[in-house]
Amino acid sequence: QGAIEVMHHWVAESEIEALSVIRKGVEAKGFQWKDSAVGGMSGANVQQALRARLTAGDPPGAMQFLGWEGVQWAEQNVVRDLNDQAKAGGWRNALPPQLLPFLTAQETFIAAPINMHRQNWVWANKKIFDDAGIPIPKSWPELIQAGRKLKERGVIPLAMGDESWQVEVIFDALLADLNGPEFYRKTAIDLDPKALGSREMVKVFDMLREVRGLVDANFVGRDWAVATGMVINGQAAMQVMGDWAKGEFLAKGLKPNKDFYCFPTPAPVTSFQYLIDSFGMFKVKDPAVQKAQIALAETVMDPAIQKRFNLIKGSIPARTDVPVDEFDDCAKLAFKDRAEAIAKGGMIGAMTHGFASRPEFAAVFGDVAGQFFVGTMSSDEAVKMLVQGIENAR
Amino acid sequence: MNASRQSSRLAAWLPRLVVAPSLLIVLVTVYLFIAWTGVISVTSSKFVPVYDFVGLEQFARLWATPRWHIAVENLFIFSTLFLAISIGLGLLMAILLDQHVRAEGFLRAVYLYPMALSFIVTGTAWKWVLNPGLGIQKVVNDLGWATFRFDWIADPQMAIYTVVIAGVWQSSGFAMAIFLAGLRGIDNSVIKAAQIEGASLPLIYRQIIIPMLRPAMLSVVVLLSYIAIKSFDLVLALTNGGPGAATELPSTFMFSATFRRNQMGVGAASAVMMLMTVAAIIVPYLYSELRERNNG
Amino acid sequence: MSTLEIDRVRKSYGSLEVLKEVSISIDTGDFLVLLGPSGCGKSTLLNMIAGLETISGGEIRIAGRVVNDLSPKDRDIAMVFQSYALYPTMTVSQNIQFGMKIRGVPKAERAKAVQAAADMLQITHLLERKPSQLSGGQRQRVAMGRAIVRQPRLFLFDEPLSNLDAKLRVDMRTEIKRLHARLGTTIVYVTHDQIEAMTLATRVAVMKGGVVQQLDEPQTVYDRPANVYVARFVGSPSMNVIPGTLRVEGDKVMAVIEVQNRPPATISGIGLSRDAAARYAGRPVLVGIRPELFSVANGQPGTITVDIDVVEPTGPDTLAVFQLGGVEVTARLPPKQVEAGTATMLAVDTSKLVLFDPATENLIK
Amino acid sequence: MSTLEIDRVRKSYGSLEVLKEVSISIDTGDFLVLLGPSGCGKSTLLNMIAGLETISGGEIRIAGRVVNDLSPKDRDIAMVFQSYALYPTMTVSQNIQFGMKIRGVPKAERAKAVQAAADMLQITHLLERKPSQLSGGQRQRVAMGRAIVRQPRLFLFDEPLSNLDAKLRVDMRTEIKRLHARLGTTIVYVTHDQIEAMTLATRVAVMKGGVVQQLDEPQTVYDRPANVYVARFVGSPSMNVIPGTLRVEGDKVMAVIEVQNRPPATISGIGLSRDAAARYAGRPVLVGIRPELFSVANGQPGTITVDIDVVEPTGPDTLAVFQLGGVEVTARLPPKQVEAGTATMLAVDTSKLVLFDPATENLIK
Amino acid sequence: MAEAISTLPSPSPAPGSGRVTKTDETPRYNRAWIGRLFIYATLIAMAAAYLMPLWVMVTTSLKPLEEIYGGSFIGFPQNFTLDAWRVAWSQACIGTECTGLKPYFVNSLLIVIPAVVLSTGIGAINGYILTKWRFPGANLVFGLLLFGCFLPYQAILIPMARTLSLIGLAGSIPGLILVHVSYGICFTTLFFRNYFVTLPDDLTKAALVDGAGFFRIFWSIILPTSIPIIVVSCIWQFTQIWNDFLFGVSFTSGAHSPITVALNNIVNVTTGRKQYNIDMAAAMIAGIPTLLVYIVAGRYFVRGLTAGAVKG
Ligand SMILES: Nc1ncnc2c1ncn2[C@@H]1O[C@H](COP(=O)(O)OP(=O)(O)OP(=O)(O)O)[C@@H](O)[C@H]1O
Ligand SMILES: Nc1ncnc2c1ncn2[C@@H]1O[C@H](COP(=O)(O)OP(=O)(O)OP(=O)(O)O)[C@@H](O)[C@H]1O
Ligand SMILES: [Mg+2]
Ligand SMILES: [Mg+2]
Repeated sequence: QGAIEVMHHWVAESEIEALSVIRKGVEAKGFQWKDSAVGGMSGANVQQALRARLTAGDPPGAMQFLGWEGVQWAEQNVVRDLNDQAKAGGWRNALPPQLLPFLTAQETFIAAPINMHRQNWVWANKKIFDDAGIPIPKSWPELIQAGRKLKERGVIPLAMGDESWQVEVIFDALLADLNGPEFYRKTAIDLDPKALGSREMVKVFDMLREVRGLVDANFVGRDWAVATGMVINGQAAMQVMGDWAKGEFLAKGLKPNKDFYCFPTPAPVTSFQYLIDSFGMFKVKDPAVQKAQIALAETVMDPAIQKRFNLIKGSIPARTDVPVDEFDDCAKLAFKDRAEAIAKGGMIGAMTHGFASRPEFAAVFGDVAGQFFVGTMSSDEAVKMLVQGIENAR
Repeated sequence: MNASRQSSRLAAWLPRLVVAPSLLIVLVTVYLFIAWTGVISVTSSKFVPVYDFVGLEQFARLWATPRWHIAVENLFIFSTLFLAISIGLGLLMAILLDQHVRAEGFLRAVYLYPMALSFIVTGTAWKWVLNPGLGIQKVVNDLGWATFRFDWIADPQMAIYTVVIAGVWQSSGFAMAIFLAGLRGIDNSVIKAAQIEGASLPLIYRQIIIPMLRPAMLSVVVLLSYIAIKSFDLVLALTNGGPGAATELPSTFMFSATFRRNQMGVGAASAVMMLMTVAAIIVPYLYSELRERNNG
Repeated sequence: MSTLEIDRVRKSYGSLEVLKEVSISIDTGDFLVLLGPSGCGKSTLLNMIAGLETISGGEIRIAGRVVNDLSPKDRDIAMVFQSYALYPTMTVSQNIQFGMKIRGVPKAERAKAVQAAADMLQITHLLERKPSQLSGGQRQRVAMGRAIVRQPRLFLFDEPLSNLDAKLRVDMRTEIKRLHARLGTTIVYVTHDQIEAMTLATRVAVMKGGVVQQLDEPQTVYDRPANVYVARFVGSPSMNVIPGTLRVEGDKVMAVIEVQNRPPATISGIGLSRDAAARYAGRPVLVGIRPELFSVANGQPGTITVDIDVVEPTGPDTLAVFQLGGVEVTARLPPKQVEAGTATMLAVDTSKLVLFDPATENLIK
Repeated sequence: MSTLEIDRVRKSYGSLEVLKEVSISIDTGDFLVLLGPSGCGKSTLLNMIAGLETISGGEIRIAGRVVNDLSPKDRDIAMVFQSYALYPTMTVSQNIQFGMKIRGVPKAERAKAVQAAADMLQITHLLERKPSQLSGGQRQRVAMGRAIVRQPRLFLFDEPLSNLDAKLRVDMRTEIKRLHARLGTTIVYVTHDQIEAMTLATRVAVMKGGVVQQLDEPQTVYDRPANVYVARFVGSPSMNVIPGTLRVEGDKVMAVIEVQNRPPATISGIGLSRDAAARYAGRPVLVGIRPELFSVANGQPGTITVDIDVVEPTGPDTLAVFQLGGVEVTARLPPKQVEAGTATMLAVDTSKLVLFDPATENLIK
Repeated sequence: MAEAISTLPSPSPAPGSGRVTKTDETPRYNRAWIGRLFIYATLIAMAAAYLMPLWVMVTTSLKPLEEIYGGSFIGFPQNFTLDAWRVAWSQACIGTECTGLKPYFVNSLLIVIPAVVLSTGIGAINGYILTKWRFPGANLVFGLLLFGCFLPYQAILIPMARTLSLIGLAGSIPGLILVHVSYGICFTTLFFRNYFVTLPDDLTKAALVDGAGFFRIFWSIILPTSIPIIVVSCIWQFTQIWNDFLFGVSFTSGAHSPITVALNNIVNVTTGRKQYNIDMAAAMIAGIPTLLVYIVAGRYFVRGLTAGAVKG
């Protein structure tokens, strides 16, 4: 029937495999799938390509959205509304309400979410923990403490790379964990100048400095997957990383809680820092493509598809009504934490991947955290720089 | 008579007609687009272009961004060192290659090949080579010199120098090629004359031949400055601007401002700054070049 | 005393033999010109004297000392190159004193030497210019200045005038001649221009294919060329070499030459040793007559009548071209005496006429 | 009939005036040589005749037809360039027939024309070579071949011999002369070599700074140069121009010239119109004496005694350089008659002596 | 002069006098071989340094992935395998299309060949006009063209996209070719102009007198003599266009993408796992054409540069 071009930045092996689930779903409905992948630079490359495409008046049929992208395009009035499908499919009820700001514009659905990653995970080598007799830490100071102990035993406590986004993952976690999800909301989302410049913020940076002490010197240019590998082969004890890291363990045939631990970054109030991938449809004239768009939206929101997709991708479905049985222990934990977070207000978007403030501000957090982490800046200086940076970007 | 007069008219206009499309293309794709960038830099454009007028606000914002300061400072450090070292190495290689060495063709190809490869991937190889735990430092440490440190890439103060190293690796072969070409054009009898006067070979090179390479030097300087100013994938692949923002350059800044941070106006402002820098270098060069040509 | 002795010197590039056992020896104060066509090995020989090329065989001695393995700077020579080889980035003054600077001559002394050389060559006003701002003749003078300040035992010149235009060439030639007279140094000078060789040399070595054909005083080379090659190479227009037959009648030696459409011409009064005359009597010879040995005759006996083909007035003279003995012959005559297409009677000055053996092409003595 | 008329032609590059009202007219079969120093505008004028440069003012007519706005190919001309401008990627044969090919001449005809030209120029064995495989003289012939096959009304030559070495230059000169005689075409020929001009031309236009100084037959230009500039430019060695004073005693016209360290010399027997003699009597004049007008005197009256500075034997002649009237004077004498450093008595052939006005430097008629 | 001669050091017996020395390029004087040793040592050391990244790439591409993640980044492969090369060429997934680099390789050829030919051709004719058919303002035109070489391309993506859509070439290979050509002519015009300046004007004049016209002279006379600079222009343009990512990703999509975009999709993984061996193999596959061009025509590159770009 119709053909739909889908633009995305999934180029890693597991990502592609997961995406193929959707592709097959669409193709099963009798539509053709035209793949337009542009990887790299945390999606900046695909953003640039998409911008060129839209400027040229030649948008793809569908696009993978991250963070505010969908909403921003909707503001430009180039995104097709999916209200009919949403109504028919009961999307509103099936999705956590915290996601709606990223999926709707003026009450109309503009994107269909496929999955939900949790970013604030700690992955740990069980054997190392057990050998050192370290329990799963309940707070960041405890984690630091444990790290110091491990370091003495000749293990790298925390595996990570020096890329800004890897630092930000930790920063995001600290921001929510040390002062509670409310503080995260005030700073990372509302950009409240008072909160940004507060003592609590200084504490966040102080702790980040402590975390720096747990990382080895060779962390430059290290990929997150390489870091995960270090945890797997026992060179390092822990890694703070989103649940895409889980795939690395599973691929080695390791089992959660038997060979490795997965636990949320420790905090009095456990937050659930999510990021979702969604698909939005651009306005196009060709009726065949329009039909294909509907098919894609329906496929994406199909609970069966969501289950299969997420089993591969390592994330959990965006829909809350998908059965959990076939998922692994870590995913089950995520399901549980999510339900809890939705109830207790611990659901917060991951700033690193654009689910908090808009990119121009989020980037300032990234700048400051990244520079702070690799440099010798004091926490006060970092806070000052943050406040000024946000001000300048307004 | 008249017909032939007309045909000679046509003949007079033909060159202009033939060159006109090129000129038109360049007027649009270079100058019109520069003008457009200039316009955007005085608007409040963020995600997509908007055409309002906000004065020099974006420039003020640009100069209030610490990352931009780092970028400008880095550009200065990077281009100075990159030029100096590339020229020095290129000249050395060219001079040595000019000594009737065997396998000159092979060596020349070795020095030139980095130009041919995209940095998208050679960047990864460089990352490993420079990584203290994997590359040079580890090799030297393993060989027994345990205190040897070469961890610039991890050090925000030093990381920009690793970009210089990679840049030199990529471009010094090009400088070598131009210098070699220049050396080949030098009259042999000048060297003989200096030999008879008792000058040693190093002295001959220092005092006579290198000064004679001035035209080649000029070309190298201009082309390398151009490479330095446009360096983009070099940085992205090697350090992605990090650690922190330690290796940010104006070109990477411009890209991330426009496409990652949704600050199109700031991106345009930085582009305008870059263009002005380029013009400051290129226009005088062009002027002198063209004037010289006219005389000669 | 011999300043320069070239003793059975050979040079090969791989299997290509460029110089074959060249031996030349000259005295202090001599002006030796190496004359020969392009590619005959002149520059190679000069470069070997200078130490810029290795010697494949034989010896070169300067002032009695073997220099085969001496580096150029230790040979006490100075060289002026065809392209002048001025250092383009230095001023004239810096060019001239570069060598002294290298040898560590104090500044004051250098300045004095530069001044002296510049005065002698009249380039004082040019001292601060760069070579690119000089005309050909001026560059040539600077190159000479650079050589002069060296005060070498031996000057080497490699075709220093060939880049100049005709007029300037004549001027600079006189200049070099004067310089030699003033300095009295020994000079080896390479050229393929025989006029330069004639006017400048005290000794000319005519070369061909890496072999010295004749080494003699210039006028001797001109008047008594060792073979047809030298005869033809030296002199402009070339010597006419006309096939004929030698006739000996008692003491009188005559050459008989075929003339187109006319009875053969006889040139009598040729001076030849009795011995040689006997050997070649009645046999074919090559008769060498320089163009200026012809003159328009007024019906005296012993003249030749020819049909003039082409007339080329050069100003002071007129060149007349005609056929004689089956070859094209040029005569240099005073202006306006002949016209193309007319028959003319010509006399020959036999005192300077030479004869060659047709087989060996060598001079019959 | 006039084949070429150049009528008050001007040329400016921007504000630089390169040619100033040049008027020249020549007849069919004439061989016009444009003679002048580098940069005087010769090539510019030639290019304007060819249609390769626009004309800033005036008219050029070929065979009576104004060609100012005609493209080169319609002017019925052929041109030989200084650098020969052979097409480097084509063989000799292709080079020669390129123009015909463009004009659509059938292949067979082209081949015939090429063969004819090659035979005439003796380059048949070179037809399949590339220009880079040819010697200078051969290239020159190919360039001529390319021009000949065109069979134009007008041949243009731009310094075709200046890239050749001395020997070849002489040969090719004769070749061109012969070609002109054979083809009978009209030729315009640019050179800065006065010997070429003298030997080749039927008409010489001496130019300086974009102005024609004299347009005449070559011997006239040589014997009666219009001004000092022409006198000096034509002839090698140059005409000696010596300051002196004119003395008129009745019918006898004499020039008095200062001699260093000796009493003044008087040259008598100068032919001058009564009118001119009257005008210049007792006033300073410039005396023009060609080097060949001197001869060694045997004590006759009216001779000049001088101290010879430099002697340059050229082979057929010897050049003697000495001081006269405060300037350097060159005499061309037979070989071996004088020696440097000696005092010599010289006679002057006054029949060809010329006088110039010191103020205007023009010939006194 | 006389003093100069008398103060000469007395001749000392020269070593090895009279010996027949071996033929050599230049005369060999004392300790020349130390210099040669130094020259070769430096050149070889430098070559080794230059080859190091290539060495890393080659060895990595021959290792199984596990070995790399096991910590062996640099060093000789223990388990030698060519799998990575095969996968990169024909199996690696670019998005959900697991075709390897092969089709994109073809795309790049489809882009690079017309773009190189066009930009070289246009540059040649521009250079020809700017040197042999100069008109008032020719220098200005040249200056305008030349400045285009120095444009930072990141700044013009958006207006270029708009322009391409206006002329209906958005998202197509012809559109991308047009972009490459329009910025390429800046460089090629520079190369050809500087080369043609050195060709004698007489050549054009002779052809004019022979009756050839504007195009005929260009085609029959000028082009055949410009092989060296054509080679330089082609090498330069080939490298630039083949290695371009920015324009490729902006102005084409999906199956039309050039090889660099595909390569980027293989290499540039953020939240996935990197397959270094395939990355390196892919990178080298992508680099082979340019490397070949450099090695085969590298000699002309240096020679042509002398003629083209350097004359200052
Ligand atoms: N480095 C070299 N290798 C091989 N052959 C050479 C080399 N240098 C010169 N020759 C050859 O040696 C011969 C003599 O060369 P040389 O330069 O001495 O000639 P020349 O008499 O100076 O000629 P010209 O008047 O053209 O300068 C030539 O045939 C030349 O080709
Ligand atoms: N295109 C041009 N623009 C400006 N000036 C020019 C141009 N072409 C020639 N000239 C000037 O015009 C004058 C005459 O040049 P032309 O080439 O006619 O000299 P020429 O007599 O042929 O000299 P030569 O013997 O060196 O060839 C020179 O001063 C030259 O600098
Ligand atoms: Mg030579
Ligand atoms: Mg000229």
